[in-house]
Amino acid sequence: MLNVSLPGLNMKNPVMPASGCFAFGREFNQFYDLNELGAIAIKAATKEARYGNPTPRVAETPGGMLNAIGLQNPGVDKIISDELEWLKQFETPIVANIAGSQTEDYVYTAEHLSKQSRVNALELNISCPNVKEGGIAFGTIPEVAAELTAKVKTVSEVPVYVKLSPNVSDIVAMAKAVEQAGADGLSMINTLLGMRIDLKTGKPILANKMGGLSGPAIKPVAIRMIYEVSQHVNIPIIGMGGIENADDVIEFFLAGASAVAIGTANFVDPLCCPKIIRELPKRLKEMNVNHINDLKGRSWRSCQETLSSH
Amino acid sequence: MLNVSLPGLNMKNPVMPASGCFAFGREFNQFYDLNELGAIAIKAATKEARYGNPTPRVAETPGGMLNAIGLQNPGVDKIISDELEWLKQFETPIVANIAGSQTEDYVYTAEHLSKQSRVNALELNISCPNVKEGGIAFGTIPEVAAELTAKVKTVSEVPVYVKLSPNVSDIVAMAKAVEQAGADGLSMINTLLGMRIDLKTGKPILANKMGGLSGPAIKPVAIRMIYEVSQHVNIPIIGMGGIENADDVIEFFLAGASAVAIGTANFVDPLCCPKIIRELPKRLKEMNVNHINDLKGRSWRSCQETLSSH
Amino acid sequence: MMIDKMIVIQNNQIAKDIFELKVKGALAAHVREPGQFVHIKVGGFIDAMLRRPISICDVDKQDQVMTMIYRADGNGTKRLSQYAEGEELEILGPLGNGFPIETVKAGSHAILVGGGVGVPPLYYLSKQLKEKGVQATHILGFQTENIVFYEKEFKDLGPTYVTTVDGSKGTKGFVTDVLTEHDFAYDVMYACGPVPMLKALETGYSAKPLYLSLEQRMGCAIGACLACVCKTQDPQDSRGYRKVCSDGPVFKAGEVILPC
Amino acid sequence: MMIDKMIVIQNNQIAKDIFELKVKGALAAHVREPGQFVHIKVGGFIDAMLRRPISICDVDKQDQVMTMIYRADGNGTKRLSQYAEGEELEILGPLGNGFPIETVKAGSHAILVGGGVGVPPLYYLSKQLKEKGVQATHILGFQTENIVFYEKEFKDLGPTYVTTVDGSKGTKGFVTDVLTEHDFAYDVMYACGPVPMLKALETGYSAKPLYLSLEQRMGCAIGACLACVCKTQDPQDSRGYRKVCSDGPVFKAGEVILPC
Ligand SMILES: Cc1cc2nc3c(=O)[nH]c(=O)nc-3n(C[C@H](O)[C@H](O)[C@H](O)COP(=O)(O)OP(=O)(O)OC[C@H]3O[C@@H](n4cnc5c(N)ncnc54)[C@H](O)[C@@H]3O)c2cc1C
Ligand SMILES: Cc1cc2nc3c(=O)[nH]c(=O)nc-3n(C[C@H](O)[C@H](O)[C@H](O)COP(=O)(O)OP(=O)(O)OC[C@H]3O[C@@H](n4cnc5c(N)ncnc54)[C@H](O)[C@@H]3O)c2cc1C
Ligand SMILES: Cc1cc2nc3c(=O)[nH]c(=O)nc-3n(C[C@H](O)[C@H](O)[C@H](O)COP(=O)(O)O)c2cc1C
Ligand SMILES: Cc1cc2nc3c(=O)[nH]c(=O)nc-3n(C[C@H](O)[C@H](O)[C@H](O)COP(=O)(O)O)c2cc1C
Ligand code: FES
Ligand code: FES
Repeated sequence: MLNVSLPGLNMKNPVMPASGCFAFGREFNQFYDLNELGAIAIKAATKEARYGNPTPRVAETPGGMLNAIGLQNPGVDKIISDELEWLKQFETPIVANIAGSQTEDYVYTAEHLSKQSRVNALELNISCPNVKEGGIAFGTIPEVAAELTAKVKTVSEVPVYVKLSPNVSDIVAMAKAVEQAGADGLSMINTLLGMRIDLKTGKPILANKMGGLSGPAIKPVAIRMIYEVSQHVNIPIIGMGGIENADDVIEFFLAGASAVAIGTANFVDPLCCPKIIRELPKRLKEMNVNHINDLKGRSWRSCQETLSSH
Repeated sequence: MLNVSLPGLNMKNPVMPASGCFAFGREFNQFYDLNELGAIAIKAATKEARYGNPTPRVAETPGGMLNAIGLQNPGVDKIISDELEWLKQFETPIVANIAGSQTEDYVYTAEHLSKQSRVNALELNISCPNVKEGGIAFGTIPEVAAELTAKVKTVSEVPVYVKLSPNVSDIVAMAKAVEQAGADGLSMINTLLGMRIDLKTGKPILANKMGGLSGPAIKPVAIRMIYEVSQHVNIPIIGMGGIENADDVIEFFLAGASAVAIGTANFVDPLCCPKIIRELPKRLKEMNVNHINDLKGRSWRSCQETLSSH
Repeated sequence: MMIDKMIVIQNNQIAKDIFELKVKGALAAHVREPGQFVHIKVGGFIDAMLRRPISICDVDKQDQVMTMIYRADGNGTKRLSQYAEGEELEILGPLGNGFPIETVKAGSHAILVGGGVGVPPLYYLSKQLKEKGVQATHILGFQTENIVFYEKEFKDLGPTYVTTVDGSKGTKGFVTDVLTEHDFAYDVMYACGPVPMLKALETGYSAKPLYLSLEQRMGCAIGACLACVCKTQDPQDSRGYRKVCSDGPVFKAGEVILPC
Repeated sequence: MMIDKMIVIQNNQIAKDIFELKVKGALAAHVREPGQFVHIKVGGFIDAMLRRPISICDVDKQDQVMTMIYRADGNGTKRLSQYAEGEELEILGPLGNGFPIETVKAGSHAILVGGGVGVPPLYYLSKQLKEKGVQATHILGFQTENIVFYEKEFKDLGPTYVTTVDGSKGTKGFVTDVLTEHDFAYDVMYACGPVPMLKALETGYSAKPLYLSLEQRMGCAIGACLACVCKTQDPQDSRGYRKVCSDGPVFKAGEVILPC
């Protein structure tokens, strides 16, 4: 009752850790078998290795946290040789998240990663709020996002998901633009841009000043955007933003998601993903739902349409 | 050490209840003397009376709440005859919040309200997420917001604050556009657009489906936007979004606000405004600050600049 | 109306998920009439931020003790159920306008109809009516046996009929089944419970004075935020709406359009 | 490394805002070396969401009891201070790599330098050194008298110097003043405390082996989120950075650039 099938991703359950919150899985493998997961979204890869931003890189906020890691990663080549190699021992589908400052970087990284047998889909991170140079236009201007998507699609050998930024006036326009440019799916949402100021120093707590807001605080924004976008596109959505338990997963499906990713909650409870996977069938039974797919978009589909699944 | 002076508003302290969370003050006057407040932002006025949205109109979220009141108000004439009349017994400056679906509505309401001796400033609500017809363009397209601001400025006899929506890609562009169009100040932020789905019904909890997210959850977004905007405009900012205590007020000043408004916290604790006003001098003393104005923008001003105020 | 830090003197489960909470403090002495409610702060500011509205079930003004009965269901009420004896609860109240009893004469017959967690405010109402010499008949509807509460307490005050939807206790069916069956002679009816029940009563029993206590999701509970409004049935009404928190929660049948 | 629900058996204030917490559970038996830490869940998921990293101050593996000392300062540690005896605390640990003691020979002399809430991990370190027959001298720096803790406990293990910045107790000044004044002959130095203290030690005492325990704001504390990195001093290092949570928190002086 949990298996879902999205472009490139045959998942035995709809739950994957979100990119950047799980590195490449080694640490969490000390707590549970990664084969339990529906998929894994690995940490963003860039063409070259990056050190990221100075520290402090995280701060707590009411119901959430800010991060400004800044895409630290060993570069695409090392990710292929070290991390994807290590991941070969598992069967879980891999979503490879990629980022860059220029179109060429994305294309290079996408081409190399999509050739790897271990990579089942790409996730274009066009929305990382923590990178200085360029970048912002990719996440906020529909035409720019569409062009990038199209270029990546020409080189990619696997389906391409575009990860949308919530920091935009019109999320539906962004979604439609990348859909038309050939995106196979959407991931949403990335973090909201936020800041905290330390009263002791009078300065921003994060060395990078601004950071990405994640966690339960942003869940209503994520639900709203998925609710809107899922009614306007025909490609599946991997939903994320503040998921903490099985009820949250169900709320994302009701809003219109076809799978979910879990970020911040992994820090609060390293066992949260397998726990949620185990909770889900129980909750579905209580709700008299035969398959989690039956819940997809039920919040906006008319009774007529949903009746068929009862 | 608390008095602040903004266009049209000579406030003995920088704290005002936020529009829509305080009606016209009658209810809170049962708890304390409204003269204790720095100012009062009254509920949005529209040209005609409005009933607003169907209920449920509010829902709780992690660290926040959603509302979709939908600008219910008795219309500008009744507000003038009943509410402003009643408010004459107090000396607290009044910020009259106005909303509308079309430019003409705003202009009409602004003209009438700004003539009232009891109104010290207008606050243009160009960002209410809960109104169906039109409206959205006012809050998200800089040129449209600027044009509206300019039209209202021609008729208004008091300073005009523009209340910005956080649901935009580029908040600085919005702020600069309305500044150039003649705005005397900014209010920020209004609520983030959000949604919750009721697992029992599978449908959005709010009858209006979407609502405005307020409360502590959105504070990092508010701080970030005020931090950015205050460095790019020369008009003062009334800061708001999740303020709960004196430390939060200080954080908003550090970010660049010149006064603050408190919304949701009034529901949690009807006495929160006077409590915060009483807490503030103590906190400033602990921080060795002589006047709250000295904190304004300290998070981004260089040491040089801030040293003068020590 | 005041904000009082009241001391929990009892917080026991009395039926499945149903808790009886007794608190002590000055606020209790201010309760004006049965059917008023309080707005309870159960969480910190971040988690379970909004207060929870709960009806006043009983008041002992002399000892300054107030009783509430609630169902621990969601995030906030579950937390409320964890408060232990001796702990402080921040309570705002008493709020709203309750059941009018001034006009009811001694010797007349009142019918009190409650459904689920709508039953509690009827208890203080019944006690007040008894004091006035009004005879009260109670009809209390529940889903099923294990959530029935206060049957004995109501029986001590007057004739009491219990219904359960599944028939596990009392009459099988709805409160309206008891009303139909017995066809009571009565002078005034008071009701609190789910909207379908209130609608059925409004449809069938509006000939005599009927007072309905409503629920709405609330923000402030003092009349300032306009979260809790209902439209008036009279389209010519000068305001066109009522606030459940400060105009209600009790309205005369016909005054407002019941929410759905 | 595991997640354990440990039982609070003591949580007492031992100096101004300083608490000594003792918890019991299987995790205690897994502590590998002094200087490791745990990541404690103090709040629900909404309020004080992130776990708080706290050093292990002492371990009794037989009784499965672990001691931590912390300052109740911010939102999370203040909540931690409210946990009562018998309550459960969800603790992730033991984490990271602590102070290396394998290579230190019996009879040699170690200097342990602690500042403020950097003092606690030195206690278990000193006990372990003593067991190995290593002589330990403790130099403990505090701001002022009323936050000094564990002076007696350290004295029981070896010579102990206390400094306070305001001179209200022990030597007036910093830990480095004691080091300069006494010019101890020693073989290895271990330190934990504020960065300025660590920097002063790195500058003045790198000739002999010196180990520094660092702090960084953390997300996961298991090495996955990259919140807690420091750059290596060696620009040719293959990774170029270290994670305080899983590579540290203890590093040999010279390995990483100290954060500011
Ligand atoms: C005037 C009035 C009197 C009431 N008296 C009682 C009583 O005596 N006993 C009792 O058990 N219940 C009573 N209720 C209902 C009670 O307020 C809700 O069950 C409770 O607020 C739900 O909170 P939660 O934490 O369980 O749910 P959550 O889902 O966590 O609540 C989230 C938010 O929704 C609101 N909410 C959810 N359900 C309701 C509801 N049915 N009515 C109003 N707000 C709701 C909550 O107040 C909160 O703001 C009364 C409601 C009103 C308006
Ligand atoms: C490896 C390690 C060991 C530590 N050992 C101890 C110890 O034994 N005793 C002790 O009192 N303190 C210790 N600390 C510091 C302790 O973690 C912080 O004081 C504590 O997390 C602050 O939380 P708060 O709730 O008081 O503050 P808040 O301001 O509410 O914290 C908000 C967020 O910032 C983080 N944070 C704030 N200050 C620090 C800091 N100085 N270091 C790391 N994170 C911080 C918190 O963990 C939390 O995520 C240690 C830190 C680390 C990294
Ligand atoms: C510490 C941290 C690092 C992140 N790194 C990435 C990243 O490298 N690539 C990416 O697309 N998203 C990244 N994200 C965003 C998450 O994948 C996710 O979209 C977001 O956090 C919302 O989900 P959550 O509320 O469950 O955390 C990161 C988030 C956090 C908290
Ligand atoms: C119930 C409610 C009603 C509101 N009504 C208005 C309104 O009429 N006009 C307006 O400009 N803002 C309105 N707001 C937005 C607030 O003024 C404020 O900008 C926002 O809530 C953020 O502040 P807070 O987090 O302190 O509540 C409303 C907010 C709430 C919660
Ligand atoms: S709840 Fe705010 S007006 Fe009724
Ligand atoms: S805290 Fe996550 S890597 Fe160290």
